[in-house]
Amino acid sequence: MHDSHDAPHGFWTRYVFSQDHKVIAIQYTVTALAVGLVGLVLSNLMRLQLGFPGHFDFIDANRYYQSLTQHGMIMVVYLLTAILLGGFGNYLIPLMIGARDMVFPFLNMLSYWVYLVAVLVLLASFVVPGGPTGAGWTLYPPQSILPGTPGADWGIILMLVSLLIFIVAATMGGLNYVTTVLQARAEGMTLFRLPLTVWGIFMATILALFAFPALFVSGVMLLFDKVLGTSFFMPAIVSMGQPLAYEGGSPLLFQHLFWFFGHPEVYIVALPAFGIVSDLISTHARKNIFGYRMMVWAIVAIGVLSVVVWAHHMFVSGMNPAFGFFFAVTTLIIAVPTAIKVYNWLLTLWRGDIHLTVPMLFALGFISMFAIGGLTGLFLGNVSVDIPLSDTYFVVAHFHMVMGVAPILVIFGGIYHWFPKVSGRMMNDTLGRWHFWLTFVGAYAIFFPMHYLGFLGMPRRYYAYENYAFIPESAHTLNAFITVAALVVAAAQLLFLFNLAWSARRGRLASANPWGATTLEWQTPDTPPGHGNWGAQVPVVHRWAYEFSPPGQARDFVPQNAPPDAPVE
Amino acid sequence: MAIAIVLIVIVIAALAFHALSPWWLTPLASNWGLIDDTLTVTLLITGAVFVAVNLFIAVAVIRYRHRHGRRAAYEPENRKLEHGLTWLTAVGIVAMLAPGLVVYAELISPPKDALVVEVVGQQWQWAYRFPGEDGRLGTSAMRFVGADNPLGLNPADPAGRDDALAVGPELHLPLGRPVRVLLRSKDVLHNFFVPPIRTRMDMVPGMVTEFWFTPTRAGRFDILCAELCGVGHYNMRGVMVVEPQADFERWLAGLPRFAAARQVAATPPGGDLAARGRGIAQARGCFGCHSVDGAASVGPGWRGLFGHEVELADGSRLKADAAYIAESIRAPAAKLVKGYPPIMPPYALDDGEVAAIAAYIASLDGAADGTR
Amino acid sequence: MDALSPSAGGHGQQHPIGVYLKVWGLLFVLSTLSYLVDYFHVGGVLRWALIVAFMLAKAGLIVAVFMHMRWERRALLVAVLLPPLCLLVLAGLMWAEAEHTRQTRNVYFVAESGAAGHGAADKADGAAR
Amino acid sequence: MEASIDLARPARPATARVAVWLLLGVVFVLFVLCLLAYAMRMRLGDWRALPLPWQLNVSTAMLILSSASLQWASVAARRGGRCARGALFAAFVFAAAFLAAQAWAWQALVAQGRLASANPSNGFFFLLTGLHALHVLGGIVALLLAGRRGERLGLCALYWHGLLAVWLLLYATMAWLTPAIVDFICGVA
Ligand code: HEA
Ligand code: HEA
Ligand code: HEC
Ligand code: CUA
Ligand SMILES: [Cu+2]
Repeated sequence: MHDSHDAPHGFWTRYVFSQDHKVIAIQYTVTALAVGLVGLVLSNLMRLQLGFPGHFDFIDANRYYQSLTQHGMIMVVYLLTAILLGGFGNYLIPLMIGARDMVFPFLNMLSYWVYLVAVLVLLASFVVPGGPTGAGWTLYPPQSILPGTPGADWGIILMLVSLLIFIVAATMGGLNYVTTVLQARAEGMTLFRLPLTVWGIFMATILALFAFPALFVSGVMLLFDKVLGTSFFMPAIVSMGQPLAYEGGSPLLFQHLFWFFGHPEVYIVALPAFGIVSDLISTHARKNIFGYRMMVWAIVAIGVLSVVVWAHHMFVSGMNPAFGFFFAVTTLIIAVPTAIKVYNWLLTLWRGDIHLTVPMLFALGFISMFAIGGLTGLFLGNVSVDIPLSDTYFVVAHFHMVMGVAPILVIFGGIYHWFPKVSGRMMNDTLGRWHFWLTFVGAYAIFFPMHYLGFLGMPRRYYAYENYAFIPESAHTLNAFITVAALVVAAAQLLFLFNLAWSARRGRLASANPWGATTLEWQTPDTPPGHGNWGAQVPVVHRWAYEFSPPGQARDFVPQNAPPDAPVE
Repeated sequence: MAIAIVLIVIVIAALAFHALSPWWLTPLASNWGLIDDTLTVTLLITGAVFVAVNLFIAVAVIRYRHRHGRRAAYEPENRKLEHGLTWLTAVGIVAMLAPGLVVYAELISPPKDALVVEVVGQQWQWAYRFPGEDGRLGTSAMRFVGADNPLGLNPADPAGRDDALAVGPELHLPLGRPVRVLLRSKDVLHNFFVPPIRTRMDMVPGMVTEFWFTPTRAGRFDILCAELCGVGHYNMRGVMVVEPQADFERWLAGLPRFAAARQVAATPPGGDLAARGRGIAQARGCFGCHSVDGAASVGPGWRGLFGHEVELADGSRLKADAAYIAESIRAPAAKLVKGYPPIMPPYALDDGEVAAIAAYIASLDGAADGTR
Repeated sequence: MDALSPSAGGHGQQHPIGVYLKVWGLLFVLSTLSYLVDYFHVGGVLRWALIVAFMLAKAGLIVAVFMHMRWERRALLVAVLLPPLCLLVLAGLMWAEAEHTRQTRNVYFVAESGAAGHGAADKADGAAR
Repeated sequence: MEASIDLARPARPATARVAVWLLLGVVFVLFVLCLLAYAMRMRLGDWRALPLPWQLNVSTAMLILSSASLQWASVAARRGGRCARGALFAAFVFAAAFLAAQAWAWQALVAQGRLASANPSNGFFFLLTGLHALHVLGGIVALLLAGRRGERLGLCALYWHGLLAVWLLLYATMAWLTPAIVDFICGVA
């Protein structure tokens, strides 16, 4: 909205209130990782209680449920959504499509600061009387706004307000990303030459724009119910022996609205990861991505279908039972485009020239994690199999494999991959490998056994499992094992943090294109790219993003902007 | 290279874990073997894909890892292959989905002759209701809930007068007879979950949900609440006792009927004060957090409280007299008991009610009455 | 050079069969959806609105893909047209859901106390069923 | 894109138009979702139609006038005409009058004791009008920032027309939608 947008000079305009998409991306990433760290600590608090019940008396039932809720919400919304769209999206979209910046830089900056406010409001809920809400990240009413749930007064209000603010931020960012992709592509950059990273983020952003309003509506209505005493979601209730003044509302309405947002949300975090991992695999296997068009259509199909599967989270919610058929069918249909993506990643590896760099390790780890997590999704999508498994640790295992770990691995892989471009330095390889192995193997150790606790019937969201006859002693031992693994994995993240901090100052200097990648962001005149990204001339694109190892070329890659008549020597 | 080995090890470890793990579905206790079969079909298909995907990565890494002079093939797409894989996946999906849907169709159509039982949830306890001789359950509404009518039955509905009420954790069911379970909640979402019977459903305030099954094995089974319902969620326990028809009928016959129970509970104040206190505590949901057998649950147990010393969170001690109990009820946050969170909501009870509860708590001492 | 072809190499104009398959799959889904309109006994204006919408979507897909309309437009079309369509699905389902909830209330609950608001608790005519 | 780094160029008008259309799409989805919830909630038995305060007619007229003035202002500004300033001013005044009339309607309802909690239809009234008023308020801020350049006013006008359409939809729903109509549409007898 500003008229002039010259290269800024002062410290404040350059590093704090910057309108440069690269700076904003870093701000988003750092903030998201910082709250992510809070989420990680909370998960370990939960694990301590679950693995060694009663040994840590500062984790009482209240704190447990508060940790659970904040852990889930932070990870899904404030970490993953923010880092993938606000961080990776912001950094990569303009660079990858050959633009000088987002089309609305000021809006972009605003988006970050509003996001920061959302984070601060969220964190503020930790210090208000009663603490943060402990209603579970799904915030189901009536429970979320009634006594008997921790944080039912201040906590829930701040939670909802923070979400509403977050949605405003996400919408500002989203409008920007979509418009930028549509309007600011460099000459020759057709939609079907976009790198899959951009496709993934683009589709995820469209989904976000149309799914977040559902959360907004349910959030505002829930606030009304809490603060003004309306009965949108609240039927007549006797709470703790007290009859309340509510009447006639339907808790199921909230669940429908929530999941109408919630399911697309899980793909909002999955699609960018799909895109990024495609680029990592192709680049580090030195081979073009297999079936590019199929990959694009799969992204579009997943995006579209993901809006009509939401009630698979509600198979045992008491909704109209006839819906089960519809949603089971649509849910399993989604597996087909997803499967196509997995096949194409695998086939990209085949007959490749696989460099087992750190980003590639994370990408391979992602495929393995995502496959198992997606496959367990098929149990849950198949109505009748979901019924015994719903709300057990099987579900917890499913979504951690597919969402908790898989996209996180991609984020790590992406950071190792793009760090040289962002900072001009390489990250330390040895530390990176240790980080990968501990995280990957550790995550298997944490979440694979959880499936079996789920088969056994152990319900999720339980503070303690004492004196249940059907739970054998061995299950408690297993829980202790899982806790130890979780602590180790959490500690391993310190390697990553150290590596980040150390490499940013001391890392080996990177060349402009250390991985030999084809996409535009590696072809900038400066590393890190300067203000305006491209120096005097924006690039002109001549080919798709995956021209690796073409026959008859000396080098094993051709950048997208290399002129066709002058092959790179 | 290491990644290939690790992936192979993971596959082997996963298969070994599956084969050797002592953790698996609880032994089936209902007619829903079909669900287990569908699960097995799904497990076989997905298991095969899991193994295939990981081994494929391993093989690809071993065969095509970078070596000096290697160059990748250039292969943008291969229609036949993509075509074939898509179909293969579709076949796999149909193989899982088809049986699943067939089973589901059965799951949602209860047999006509099923025994009807209503389960009522409230934070954090269970109650049950069986139809009386007329075979019909009476209607209900939350506005009828009171000390003498904990389930909120409609006093004017003749169908409800003979309904048998079981307020408390225990539910008995006859062996081998289909049961249609109607679910209702007084406050928040709950979920009636007995792992060995496989099927279950949420309990939603403001509506009635249902599911059905036939118990096929006698015994005592844990009833769990599997929908987050507040701090006491993990402690919302019940017991389902499956027994031969005759035993069940004996148990059922011993249950109070709605109309009669109302008469008894409506003893006017000035009758047995402690009994009135118990009724109030029941209706107000105190037992969700306070046990009366001395065990600690969400809140401190009530047995052995009255007249004894209580240690407060700030380290001070005091003697629990009627005034303390009154304060604990009306302003629970004023004096916190050590080791408990400040979660108890304040209750605006009148003096008579508070006195009744105090009398009831006092009566718990010394096991004089043997409540519960 | 053909701007639509992803690679610089001489792949010409052919669209990979995969796209056709994909679209074929979508068409199949749309047909299923129209079928479901009947299955859920959606009726009245909504029924025809939905059926026509699905029909149009199918026709659009066929024109766009099998008749080689420009690829880029199509991608956008899909992205822009489908959300409203999904909202329609949501609308239909929500209505069915409200109906379901209301049914259970009518069968098992005493009618709400009506216009008088709460408090007037004793308008309990069991005849509500 | 020649020699100088042309970052100074503001987003092209076409680009900004795409963004405004997208924004309107999001706003539309938001309100349609509200109306879906409205229709579903209406079904649940305890619904009593809220007699809409007559002030809404005033506010509707104001919004229409505001929208028209803004359109006029944008066209005039693009042509370089002089009446742009007056029309712009009128648009502001009418928009403010719209908000005032909405507030008046609220006040009238509150005075009658028809609070949000009295019935879900009241709750929805406050929810829908409130959310819509927030959007108008946002528009006013944008208009303040837009200055008097033609293409920017054009964007604001587009947004205004969108909000007007949304308002008419909301008003029509609140005034005329009954369970019977939805039943008819959905064919449930
Ligand atoms: C990134 C996030 C993400 C992703 C991608 C998915 C993907 C899928 N999810 Fe998951 N899911 C969550 C995040 C995610 N989910 C979360 C957070 C929850 C819990 C929320 C809560 O309650 O707190 C959840 C819960 C959840 C439920 C509800 C369970 C319950 O509460 O009872 C269901 C039920 O249908 C489900 C299904 C699926 C399915 C079918 C997929 C599919 O898209 C998966 C498709 C992938 C594959 C199938 C694997 C790859 C394919 C192959 C290797 C090809 C071979 C395959 C065959 C031959 C079949 N998920
Ligand atoms: C992205 C999402 C995400 C992630 C990463 C995690 C990570 C972890 N989660 Fe989380 N979890 C959820 C999303 C996630 N979770 C959700 C949505 C719920 C449901 C909440 C609810 O029911 O309401 C849940 C619930 C949940 C439970 C269920 C509790 C219950 O039902 O009672 C448990 C129990 O063990 C658990 C454990 C863990 C552990 C041990 C980790 C980790 O420790 C795993 C190992 C660690 C990593 C793989 C690295 C992660 C890295 C980061 C987070 C980046 C941090 C930043 C830097 C390093 C700078 N989680
Ligand atoms: C949400 C759970 C909850 C409910 C419901 C609840 N309480 Fe409590 N109660 C607690 C907790 C936790 C404590 C201990 C902390 C404190 O003192 O506030 C407690 C403490 C008490 C004490 C003091 C006990 C002692 O050992 O010193 C009394 C008396 C009491 N409650 C009575 C009641 C009565 C009567 C009701 C119902 C009308 C009730 N409670 C309902 C959780 C609950
Ligand atoms: Cu009741 Cu959980
Ligand atoms: Cu889902």
